[in-house]
Amino acid sequence: MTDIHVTVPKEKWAPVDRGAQDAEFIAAPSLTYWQDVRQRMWRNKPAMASLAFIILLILAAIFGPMLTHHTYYDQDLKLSNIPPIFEVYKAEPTDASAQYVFLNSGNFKLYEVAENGEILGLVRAKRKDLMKKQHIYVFGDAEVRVDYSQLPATLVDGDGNAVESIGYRWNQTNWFGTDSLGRDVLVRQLYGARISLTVAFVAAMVNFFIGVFYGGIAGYFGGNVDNVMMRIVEIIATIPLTLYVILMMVVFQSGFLSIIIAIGSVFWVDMARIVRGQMLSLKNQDYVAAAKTMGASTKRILTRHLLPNTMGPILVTLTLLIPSAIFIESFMSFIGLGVSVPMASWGTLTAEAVETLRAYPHQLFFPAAAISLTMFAFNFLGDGLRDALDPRLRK
Amino acid sequence: MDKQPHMRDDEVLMRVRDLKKHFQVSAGFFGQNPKFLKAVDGVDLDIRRGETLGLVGESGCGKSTLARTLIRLYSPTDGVIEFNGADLAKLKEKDLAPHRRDIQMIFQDPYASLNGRMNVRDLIAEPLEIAGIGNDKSRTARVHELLEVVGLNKDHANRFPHEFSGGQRQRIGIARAIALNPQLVICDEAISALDVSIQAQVVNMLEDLQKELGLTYLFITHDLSMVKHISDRIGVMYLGKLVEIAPNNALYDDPKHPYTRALLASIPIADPVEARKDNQDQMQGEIPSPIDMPSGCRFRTRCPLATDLCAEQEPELKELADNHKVACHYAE
Amino acid sequence: MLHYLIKRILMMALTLFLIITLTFFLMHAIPGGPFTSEKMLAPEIEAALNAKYGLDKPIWQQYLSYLQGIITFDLGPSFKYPGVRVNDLIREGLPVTAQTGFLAMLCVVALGIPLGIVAALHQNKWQDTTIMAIATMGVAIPSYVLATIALYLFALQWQLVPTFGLDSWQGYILPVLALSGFWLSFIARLSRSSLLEVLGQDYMVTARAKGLHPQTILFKHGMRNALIPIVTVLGPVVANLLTGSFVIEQIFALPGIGRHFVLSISNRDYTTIMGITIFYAAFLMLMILIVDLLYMVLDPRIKLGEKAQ
Amino acid sequence: ESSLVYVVNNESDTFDPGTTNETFAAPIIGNTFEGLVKFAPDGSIVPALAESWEISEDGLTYTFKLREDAKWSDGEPVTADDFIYAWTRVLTPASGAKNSALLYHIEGAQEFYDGGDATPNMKAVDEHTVQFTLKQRVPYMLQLVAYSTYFPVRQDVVEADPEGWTRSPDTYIGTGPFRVTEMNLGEGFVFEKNPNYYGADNVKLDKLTFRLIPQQSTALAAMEAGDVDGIESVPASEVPRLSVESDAFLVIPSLGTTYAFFNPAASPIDDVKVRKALSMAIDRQEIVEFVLQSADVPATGLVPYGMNVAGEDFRDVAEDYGLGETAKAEEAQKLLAEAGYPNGEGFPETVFMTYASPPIQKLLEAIQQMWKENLNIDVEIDVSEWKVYYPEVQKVEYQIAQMGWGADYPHPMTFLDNFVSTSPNNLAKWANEDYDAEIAAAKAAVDQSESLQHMANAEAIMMNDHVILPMYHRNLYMMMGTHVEGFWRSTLGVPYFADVTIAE
Amino acid sequence: MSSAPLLKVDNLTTHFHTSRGDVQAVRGVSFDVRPGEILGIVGESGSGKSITCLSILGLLKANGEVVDGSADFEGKLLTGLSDKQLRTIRGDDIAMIFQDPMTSLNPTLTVGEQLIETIMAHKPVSRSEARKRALELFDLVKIPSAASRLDNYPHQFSGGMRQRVMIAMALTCDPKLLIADEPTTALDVTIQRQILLLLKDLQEKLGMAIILITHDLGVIAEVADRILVMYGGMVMETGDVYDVFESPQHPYTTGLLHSIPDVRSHTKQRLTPIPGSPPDMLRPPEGCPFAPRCPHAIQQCLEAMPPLFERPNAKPTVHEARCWLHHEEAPKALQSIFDAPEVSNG
Ligand SMILES: Nc1ncnc2c1ncn2[C@@H]1O[C@H](COP(=O)(O)OP(=O)(O)OP(=O)(O)O)[C@@H](O)[C@H]1O
Ligand SMILES: Nc1ncnc2c1ncn2[C@@H]1O[C@H](COP(=O)(O)OP(=O)(O)OP(=O)(O)O)[C@@H](O)[C@H]1O
Ligand SMILES: [Mg+2]
Ligand SMILES: [Mg+2]
Repeated sequence: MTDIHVTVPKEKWAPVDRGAQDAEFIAAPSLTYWQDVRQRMWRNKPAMASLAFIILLILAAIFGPMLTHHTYYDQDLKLSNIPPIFEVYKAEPTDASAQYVFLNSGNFKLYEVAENGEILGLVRAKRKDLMKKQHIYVFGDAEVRVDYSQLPATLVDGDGNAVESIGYRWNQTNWFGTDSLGRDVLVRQLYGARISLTVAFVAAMVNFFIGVFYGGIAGYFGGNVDNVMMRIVEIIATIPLTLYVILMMVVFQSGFLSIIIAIGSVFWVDMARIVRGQMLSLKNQDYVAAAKTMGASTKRILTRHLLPNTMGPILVTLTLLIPSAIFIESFMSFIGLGVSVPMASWGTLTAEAVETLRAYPHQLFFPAAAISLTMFAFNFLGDGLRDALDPRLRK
Repeated sequence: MDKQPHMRDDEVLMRVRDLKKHFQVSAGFFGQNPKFLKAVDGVDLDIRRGETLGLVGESGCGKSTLARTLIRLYSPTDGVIEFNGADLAKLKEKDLAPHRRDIQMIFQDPYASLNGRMNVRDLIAEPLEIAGIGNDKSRTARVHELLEVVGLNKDHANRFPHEFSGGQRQRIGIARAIALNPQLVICDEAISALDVSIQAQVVNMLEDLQKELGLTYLFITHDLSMVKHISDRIGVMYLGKLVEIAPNNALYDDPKHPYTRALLASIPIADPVEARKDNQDQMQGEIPSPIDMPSGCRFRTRCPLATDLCAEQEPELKELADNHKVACHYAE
Repeated sequence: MLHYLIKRILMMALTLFLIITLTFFLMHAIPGGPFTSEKMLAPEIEAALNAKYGLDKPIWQQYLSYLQGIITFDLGPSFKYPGVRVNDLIREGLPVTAQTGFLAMLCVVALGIPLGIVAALHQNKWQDTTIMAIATMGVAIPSYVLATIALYLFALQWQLVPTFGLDSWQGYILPVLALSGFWLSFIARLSRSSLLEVLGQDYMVTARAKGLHPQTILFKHGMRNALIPIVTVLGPVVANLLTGSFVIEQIFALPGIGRHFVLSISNRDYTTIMGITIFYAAFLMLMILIVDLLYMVLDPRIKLGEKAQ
Repeated sequence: ESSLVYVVNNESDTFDPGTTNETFAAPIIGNTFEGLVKFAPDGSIVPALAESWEISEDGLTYTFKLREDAKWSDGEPVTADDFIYAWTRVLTPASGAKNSALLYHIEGAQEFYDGGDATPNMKAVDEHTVQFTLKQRVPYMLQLVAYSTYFPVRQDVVEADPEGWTRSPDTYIGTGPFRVTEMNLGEGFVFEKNPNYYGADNVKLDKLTFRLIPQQSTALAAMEAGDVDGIESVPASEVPRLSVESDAFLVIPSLGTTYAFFNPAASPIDDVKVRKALSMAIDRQEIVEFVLQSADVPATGLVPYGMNVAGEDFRDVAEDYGLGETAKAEEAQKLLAEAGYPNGEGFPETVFMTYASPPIQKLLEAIQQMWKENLNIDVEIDVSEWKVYYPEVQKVEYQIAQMGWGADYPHPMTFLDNFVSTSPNNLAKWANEDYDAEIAAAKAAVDQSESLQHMANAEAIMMNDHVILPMYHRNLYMMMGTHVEGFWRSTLGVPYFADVTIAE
Repeated sequence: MSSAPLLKVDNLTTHFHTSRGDVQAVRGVSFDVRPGEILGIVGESGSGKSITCLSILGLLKANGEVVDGSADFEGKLLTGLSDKQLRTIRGDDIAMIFQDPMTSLNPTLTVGEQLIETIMAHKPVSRSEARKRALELFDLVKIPSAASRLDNYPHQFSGGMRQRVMIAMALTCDPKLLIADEPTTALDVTIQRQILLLLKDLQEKLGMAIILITHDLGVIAEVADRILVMYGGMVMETGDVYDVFESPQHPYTTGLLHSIPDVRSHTKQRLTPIPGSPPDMLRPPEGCPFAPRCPHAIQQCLEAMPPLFERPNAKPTVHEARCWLHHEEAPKALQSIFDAPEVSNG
């Protein structure tokens, strides 16, 4: 703080030159709320990273399959159920003609691989010794036996000594391994992303545009409007989904559009209820009254005043309903309303892989991981959006 | 400074007749013994075009409720609100829309009346947007103008209500209400949260606007100095009813209702020496509640002049002098 | 209030009637019948079966006689299980389903809300991050995957719990966990987000200024105001959990009604479809009514049954 | 006290031996009821409640002598009238019996069912003698009599509650080695040894529990965790592992064939060459080894292995109709070219319909790919829910439709009968007079090997017309703890516990 | 008056972190409050009055932070206490009346409940006793038919009534220090007077000290002992209420006093506000915050922050003003503006 006894230079006692003073600072440009939201969104790193992830995922889903020679339908039955990582053994000890193999513990089949982990082919057993519990394979002069008399099974040579392992290798032929028909899991998953992401998108849109507005209108108007609208929601929520879906299956052609229609027609009731609940309590706020006195239309009051203030629950619900939609799609596909095989979605991949969880866990891991990662991304995005939309939550 | 004569014509902008707003306050779960709180209980009022009508009264006497009923935030229990040839009291929500922009209100609770999700620019631009005036850019310019008018600066446009002090919020509300140059502005304690210098600034601004655009104000306040300064006429409310209404000077010089007198006697004076000199008596007696109204005259429980007549008969609002109406049996 | 309640209950009855009607005709509109089995029946046998269950009558007649039964709370005989009445089916299955459902509900409420609170109070700290990460997984991984993995690990690998059934208290752990997983995560996230909204309000500052106990501030002032979206979700969830889940009952071999619900549709067991739908609908509507009444308790400004002012 | 817990995966609708037609009821009925005769583990017919029987020269009249000590589980004696009551009931439409048709072989039975005034030719000769007469010779009649539809039921309990009697241990009175002590819908059954069973002395098991676990993987986990003694089935994906790892793992040959119908009236497969080409172009060996990963058997015909007639396995007599276990791509291509689609060009849109079942879908995906690779044609797979699918198949509104059949009795006729022009199970609506004639001849033939030859001819007529696309013959894969001895399961899938002992 | 101060605020500095930068809401405010004293705070709207009080009690919003300075209450350093420790002081020793009564009351609890819980949080009384006390308090703040009104919700109250609820809530525990942030703005003059008398009464009887924030100079004149004039997050002038009203030593204070309309004048005069607008606290001016609007500003004012100059007077209360014109070197012509008080008020 300035000292009281500071000396003030003479010239400073001159009156202020008002003209010069008016050279005011330049105010930051005025932003509308949405511009401001966008700015804040930009600064939210996890949200932006998530957005980048989702965009990347979409790009991968669109272009990824073009970059490989695998297709989602090409099968190689001999090379089915191969994991993405396996332990490679040197089948023939002599280095010159070294041959490498790995044992698929899910189906007790032996595959020949290159040293780097490229899959070369299935090896047929020379003979099976059921008494000693051994499968015997021959490589040139060398013999390799799969010994399952004690579990887990081991690879031994003709003399019963353990075969030398050169450690784990990543599957170079199929990065994510293969499925039960020997198809590339990665490519199938990329194709699956197309369906599941579209379903997610549709579900989000439906929730947002039908659920939010339906609930918003019911809650805002209240009274009989609310009463009737909510009873309709109850009807939709209680008539068994399977019945609709079967009926749709009969009425429409099975296919992607039907799924979208099915999801669109029923998948917004939770959202509607949540939004309505929020509306009921928010509509009594003074700022709504203020907007009314300005002559704001109902639409405006809903979209500009009430909904932004409900964004928290809306976004949480929106993001959390996405995986449900992905799995409902797989259920619908199961009973026949959906994309036809061999096309698959993340949901159907997951459902299928659960059956083989113990034998081939990789088949579950990848689709589950994809869904989880996408969910994380959506959640970060949702949280980021929520924070950006709520000026009070600024740090 | 006197208003220009043509503004003083007696054209009535809003005619209020026997307006009532009763709230149901207690009712058992099964709806038995409903009780009503008579917040506004039969108000007759003419608001003339271009005037400033001050409205004062005890806290809780129904001023805000009256204001909210006038702009139909509450639907009236009974009565007539004639405005621009329509009876607002009877109109349906959708038929009200065209009248909305002509009546604006500055709310008593500034923070609650500002949507926390909107920044100041959007808040103030909203009425313009609703009325479809200008484009984004011109509206922003107008917002800046308005901000300056109420003593804020452009830079505040990007901020959100929670970042402001109480008085600053109030100013946002004011800027929003006058943005459209409405015919009638209802100011519900619009300036009470402002410091005196800004108050002066805002009041000058309101007067200028009135002069330029012929606005009409209904000015609700507890600040008796300010209301005297700004108003042409002043109404005094007590427990849901208008008890006295008169031109400002007439009211201050010759208050006829005992409640008005008590009010005027309580004005705090911004001078410690004088303020502590007058040890005026407080008003005595029990403050009645709007749920169980006293019979007859509502003020009789606290009135020094009260007689049996007051308990039996409710005085009517009668014109005693030119433009000076009082509801008291003993006023002359 | 009473007026509103009566009106609501009448509305409920009407809704239920609509649900019954719609479901009835929808169910008959879809292909297949209860006797479409793997082996073709001789035509005269199928006809005899249809006659036995009245399926040979015109549909509206079936509908009317079904309604007649409903009025006396008789849901009719199961087509799939001869000798079993749908009322019995529900009565026998319900206790199992309701038990696990109730425990799952407890989990959702007693874990979901507190986790959400902890996360909100430590916004962006490690507690928040961890809880939200788990909650995200909880919704991203469907219950059948969760249940299958849990069964494999806890019951088979580590043998901590039995592989099936509810014969011991340990048996409840996995089903309840799998049953509550999604909603627990949902509620945790929702609680966090609503509470965050409330924490920024002025009255929370007032409550602190009054020197109230932090718990009082949190629950009485904070949670109370954050509860509306939570009860909105919880109402239907109660109805859902207490009417069971096909997947969970299937995986953990529980004799509940959740399985009947799904199977009855694929079996076209008409009376069971109707019975369980009605049961569920009535339950759901009751829960929603309770939620609506709770709204009014939680927020006195909410007045249902009155037009907006 | 020795006890055993066995896991079943499906719950039957009803356990009424007379009315049910479900295989899921078999474990319960098979251990609580016995009929006049029963199967031995080797598949032969041995006496049960009947100690002996006679078949008339013309092979039409069967007379069974009941054993003296044949008792119901509540101690009441089993009489000849019980049988007559049971059969009459099955032939009464109001009973809701689904397998009534199995009794139609009895003279007058079908007419009785249809409501004429005929009476079926069956009677109680005396308290211990039952007799019926057939309208025509049925070579496998005794095998039918071993089937539950022919089991006796107790008139008093059934009449007291015609449907509900199967729902309570008190009224569920049987004639088999066990009787029910607990019934829990959706959960399972508990049995105890039936002291009134004629062979009660040989029954070692005191308590038997059937636990319903719908999820195969849960059942397997329960088995591996040692919570149960046996499980009815294992998940398909675990078969390769269990078959090498587990001693408890059992493969039970089952008399079932999985195949698809070609609709001979639908283009483009109305051309037998196309049908044959399609059938030849699939690699059944690979399907079994890599898709099913099981010990199932590639099928080139309709009737599965293990159907012995006159001491010979039907399949040994029948041919493979040009179909191989591996794909014959070149031949198939040639056929397709002959049919007008060289290299698959111009092959019209074809839909392969199937029902919702993940393993079947997988199978069809593999076949779809084989056709694509070997014939360069695209076939679309259309999945729908079973109850939607089945009526469509019944209406023959399909091109190719997935189906399968499991034997009701261990005789080729259970398969072949489905393709006669009048059979309701002839879902291709394929009609061939020669075929019908061969079947009739096979039934009428007194000499079993002659009958076998007729049946083989019949299969050849049908298969050479490629009405079906045979895929594989199935096995049952189950587990039973190594401590359980004397357990056996019939080729019809019924598990028998009467002879089981538990080793320490 | 030389007793030890009850509250001593020293160089209190509070910033709000926002996406646009830090808002310097309070910039080095120092003052003290002695027991039984009423300190009136007036000042520009947005000058940091409320934030100063919230900072003292540790009640800032998430984005606010006390970056410097201290508040010392009865020897306890409030600014260093944890929330838990502050809890025992809040409501009990120091109570606060908030400026915005609508949003400060919980909309979902009855006003009675909010009052009762406050009583019960600090006093070992039963619920019914607390309710009785609540009724008394309602009577005290002149809310009619208190008994039935306790069960109303805030939205059923008028603005003034809510404000009185806030007052009642603050008075539950007879605090040693009452911070009243514009407690009577929504009250009509008769009730305002009664409330002020009530406060004064409590001050006299219990020795309660009050910090009274208000824009109503009349209120200050009526009850305050000392006055603090704030502008731009700083204290501009402080002194005995008589001194300040009689001879304001800061151009801002003078401006304020000039802005009030005269209730006695019969002719309508245009009000004389202080021209210009208050500084933006994101980028407060380097020099005197009031300088841009000050009619007497000199070059120095724009460039350097003036210190608080003490005005020599006979009273024990110091009278200080933050204005360069009080500098000893200032030209007499400039200094003379403070000499003749020409305030014309009621
Ligand atoms: N949460 C916040 N974020 C950013 N700035 C804030 C925040 N809260 C207050 N401010 C700013 O701090 C400054 C001081 O505010 P404060 O509320 O103390 O003013 P005040 O003196 O009480 O004014 P009034 O008389 O209008 O109530 C204001 O300029 C305001 O804009
Ligand atoms: N929504 C409501 N429900 C019930 N009572 C209400 C409602 N709103 C206001 N009241 C009651 O109506 C009466 C008048 O309130 P109003 O807000 O109009 O008073 P006011 O004159 O504006 O007072 P103040 O000057 O304190 O703002 C009060 O007694 C109040 O409690
Ligand atoms: Mg008011
Ligand atoms: Mg303030």
